[in-house]
Amino acid sequence: MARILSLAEAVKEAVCDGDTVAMEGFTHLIPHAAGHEIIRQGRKHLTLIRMTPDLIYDQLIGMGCADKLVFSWGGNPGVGSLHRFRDAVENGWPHKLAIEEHSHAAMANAYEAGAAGLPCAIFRGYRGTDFHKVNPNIRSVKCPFTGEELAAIPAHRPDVAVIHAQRADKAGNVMLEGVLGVQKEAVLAAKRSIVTVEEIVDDFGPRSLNAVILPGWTVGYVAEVPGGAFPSYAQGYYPRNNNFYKEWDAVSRERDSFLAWMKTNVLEKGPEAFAAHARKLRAAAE
Amino acid sequence: MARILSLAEAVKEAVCDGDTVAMEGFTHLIPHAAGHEIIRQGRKHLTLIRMTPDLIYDQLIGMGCADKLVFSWGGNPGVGSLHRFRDAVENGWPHKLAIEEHSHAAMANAYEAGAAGLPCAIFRGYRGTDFHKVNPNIRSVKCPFTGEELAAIPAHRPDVAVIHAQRADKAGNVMLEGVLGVQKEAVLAAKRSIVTVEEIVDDFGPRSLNAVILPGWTVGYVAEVPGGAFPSYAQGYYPRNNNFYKEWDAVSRERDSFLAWMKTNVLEKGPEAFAAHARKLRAAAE
Amino acid sequence: MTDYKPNEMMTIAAARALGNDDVCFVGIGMPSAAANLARLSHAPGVTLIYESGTLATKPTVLPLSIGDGELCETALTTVAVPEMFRYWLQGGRISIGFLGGAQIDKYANLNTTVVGPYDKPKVRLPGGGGAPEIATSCGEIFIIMAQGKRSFVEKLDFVTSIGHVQGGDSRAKLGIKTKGPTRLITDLALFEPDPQTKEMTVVSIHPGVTREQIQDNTGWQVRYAAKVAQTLPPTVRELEVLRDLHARTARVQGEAA
Amino acid sequence: MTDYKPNEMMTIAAARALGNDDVCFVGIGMPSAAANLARLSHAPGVTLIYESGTLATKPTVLPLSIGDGELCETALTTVAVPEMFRYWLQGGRISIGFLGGAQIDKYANLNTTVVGPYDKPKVRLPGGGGAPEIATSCGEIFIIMAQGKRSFVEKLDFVTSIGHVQGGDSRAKLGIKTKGPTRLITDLALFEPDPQTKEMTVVSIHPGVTREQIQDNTGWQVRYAAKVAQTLPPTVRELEVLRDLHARTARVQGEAA
Repeated sequence: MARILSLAEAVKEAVCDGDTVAMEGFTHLIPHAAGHEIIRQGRKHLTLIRMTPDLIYDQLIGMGCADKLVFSWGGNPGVGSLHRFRDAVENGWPHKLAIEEHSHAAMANAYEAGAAGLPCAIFRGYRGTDFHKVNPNIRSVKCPFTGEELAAIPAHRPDVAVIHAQRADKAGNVMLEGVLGVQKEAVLAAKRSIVTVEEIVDDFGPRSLNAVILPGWTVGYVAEVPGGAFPSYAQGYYPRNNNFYKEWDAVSRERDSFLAWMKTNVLEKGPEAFAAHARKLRAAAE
Repeated sequence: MARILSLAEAVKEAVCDGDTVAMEGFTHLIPHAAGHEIIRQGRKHLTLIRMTPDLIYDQLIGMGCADKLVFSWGGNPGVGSLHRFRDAVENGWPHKLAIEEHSHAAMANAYEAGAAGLPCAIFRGYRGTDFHKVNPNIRSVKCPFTGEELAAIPAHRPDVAVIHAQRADKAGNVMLEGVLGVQKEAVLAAKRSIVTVEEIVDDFGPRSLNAVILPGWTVGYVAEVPGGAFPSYAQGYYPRNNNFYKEWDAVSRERDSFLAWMKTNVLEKGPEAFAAHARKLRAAAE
Repeated sequence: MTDYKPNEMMTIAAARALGNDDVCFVGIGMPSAAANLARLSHAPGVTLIYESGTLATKPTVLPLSIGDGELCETALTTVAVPEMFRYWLQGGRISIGFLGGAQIDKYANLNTTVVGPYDKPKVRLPGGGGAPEIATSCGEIFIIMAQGKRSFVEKLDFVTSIGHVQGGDSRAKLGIKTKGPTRLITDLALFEPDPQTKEMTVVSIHPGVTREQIQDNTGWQVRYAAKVAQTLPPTVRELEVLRDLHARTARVQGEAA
Repeated sequence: MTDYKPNEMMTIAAARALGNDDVCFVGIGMPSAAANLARLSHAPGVTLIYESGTLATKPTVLPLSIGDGELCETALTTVAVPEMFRYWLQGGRISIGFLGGAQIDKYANLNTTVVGPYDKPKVRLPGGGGAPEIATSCGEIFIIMAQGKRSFVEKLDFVTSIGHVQGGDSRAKLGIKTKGPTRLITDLALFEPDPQTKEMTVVSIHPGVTREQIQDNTGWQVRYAAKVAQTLPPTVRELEVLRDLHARTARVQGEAA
């Protein structure tokens, strides 16, 4: 059953050094506040899984939290490179980063298989490409009816999944809407989970009969962190801060400017700092 | 792109003798009006796919439309036997019915694989049972990572899928809500499709961002048939007529009473007969 | 003592086995009555899932089918059927599954497929439905069945879903990690698997039932646990809640017609 | 003739290739501008899908990312990402996919993974994202890329997504039934695959561009079709709609900050 805790407590209980951690959110609802908390608590030797590593993992990688990255697209969407990710892969700074590289289709299928309790996923993918030459986790299976060779990949079964959602109720049921990404699958595939939410409500009230909900008994920890997806967005709450993404390019380009930014904005702050973004943006949208 | 036609025209264009037809609806939104139309148009030698054959296939089987049934549970829910299905399997009346028998999990996975364009589905199923002794379409695949044997079944790829939904708009987009069953998968897995709906609206209006919708370009034919799911139900329109299910037990028990009922209620009627059920029930619910 | 029917004893005994933290995959009929009785009495927090996709549903009346509108309207949410079988059942998120059948053997394997040969059946039954995977994916299985020589048989005509297979460690040897049938609740007694042989063994006899009656209604030599209890009779409260539920159901189903 | 930039010619040439009945998988940047230009001009019925799960979306401004709120709010509906890749892309429901890359070869294979050796990259690029399966699952592929010797190369450092593989029937021999890249739209010209060799071949040259310019910006010996057309320059209307779209986008993105 879901426990409602502070973000600091939830990270303390759920995330251990050496864990495999999937922080998901496909452009929308990226759990940035939780990422900062993991950095502040100094977790090390993490294997990070994420389709689009994005700013959130650029920060974790640059701060030395990760030993390995499992991913499918490592860029700053619409802007360019993830400089900390590149610095780690190209120059081994702050230390060597192992990578396991997939396509989006493979990653999505691997989460789906994890949620479905299967050891692997099969799909029609990777044909003719070089991926299998650099990733031994890309294998194949022969369809026992048609003989067709299908790509096979192991299911994602992270130790911890971390997501951000719009709302939870007091029983720890979590409701998401809009761009859904692979968040539901990531939580169901993981052994433990942390869900940060914009707000905890008494009752979800009227909603679609098929609303996307993670029942409380499938969720580990719920923490209320308004604005916790900033600079990504929470549909119905605040828009994506596209300028932040553009500015990150300059901030992250050099090691010094990156470290200075992280000190001021992460190490010396707490999750409550995100509330300002939520408030500010919500007001602006009105 | 979806074409909006009368049910009679849609069945005439989409369903041919010898076709493999999947008429889906899991308790909810069962396309009974379309079933009657197929019977009236005298289609023969059909292979019928459906998780829960139910009254709709009891009628098609009893009227001699089907050569083969692919299914996972053939009963009258909460009531008992499907007498026409049993008469066909046990006594070959009106003629011999070939059966291919699965579990619900297998059928659901087979539709999912069909919608996903895969030749087969893998899942953890059938372990220790006798199904594979009577169904050569149950095979296995070895996980290339763990060595685990998983059940494999061919994807469903029907010639035609037939479903009933609450609403379509004028562009042929189809919206479903409530108990969703495998209808979306059945339509996406099929080469052609017919969707009967309670009503065709100008615009769906405000709805969940993640409303379950089949876009018009994935749908073949749309026909407005109010009450077309009777005696099953359409969430938001009319409830299930449980008494009809109970009474079907007596109607269908003997060949004569069955044929008499079909003559009066199907052969001598048209799809418009269903509107009465919709109206009556909608009024009763108010 | 209040007067009650054997079916009521059976339903109530099954309901008692459910707790607040259970996530229960419910079938139609007796399991549905038992699960909702538990929810409406001692286990208000029990989570009920029907294979139509309704998660955490709280019907006020018993559904006739597994996907009645009532189940959907009172659910936390409703998912599509492929998701139900993949994420929820196969994903290992259900602690207890209820099953029943036309035939059961002493290792609690079940047949709901055919009586007689498969190709020339004496009775063609509905088939497996969700059972083959419910039997192996749920944490444990409760079986509810009225006893009789035609249903409690030495050998099944078809294995639709497995219990303890051939006993001992034969289930685990198939690579299955779930417990399988931990309780068999009948109109006469409660059975549990023997820890070693896994044969279903009487651990409690319902009030007024004799061992002779049990044997007369079982197609194999019935075994008894070292200590056999007497089942507590239904309490006034249990009967009241169960009968209210049935009365409410009859009223609503009459009205809807 | 109206004044325009090579990038505008490229975007407009790509937009012209889309029709009302197309279902188009759109990436961010030039493809997004081209697809929305088509929708706002000659092909109002074109269906746009972004890999974030937004089906039939009609953004009024160009999104910076593939999953901006604007895409979701104006979509017919939004599905989860696993469904997007399984039912929609792999399911064969997309007629046209747009791709680009850091490197392309003469058979329109693409590299968006690394420049230099994989284990010791000179430049670590973002990686494949949706491309490996877009390239094989969409009915056909349009590639948009500005030309240059560092991007139009003889040999890719990594094959992230395939075009016509090694030409001839080598793509079909992999069991792939889709057409692959049918158009390569650059800032200088339009290429189409030669029917036999499948080498990308110039079929149309943009106004004011010379063959010498094309060769100077291509790392292989460029081939030309028997008949090479001159690309129609952007019309006033095309430029107006495209520039309006960019201006609206800049305004909204400025405001949101």
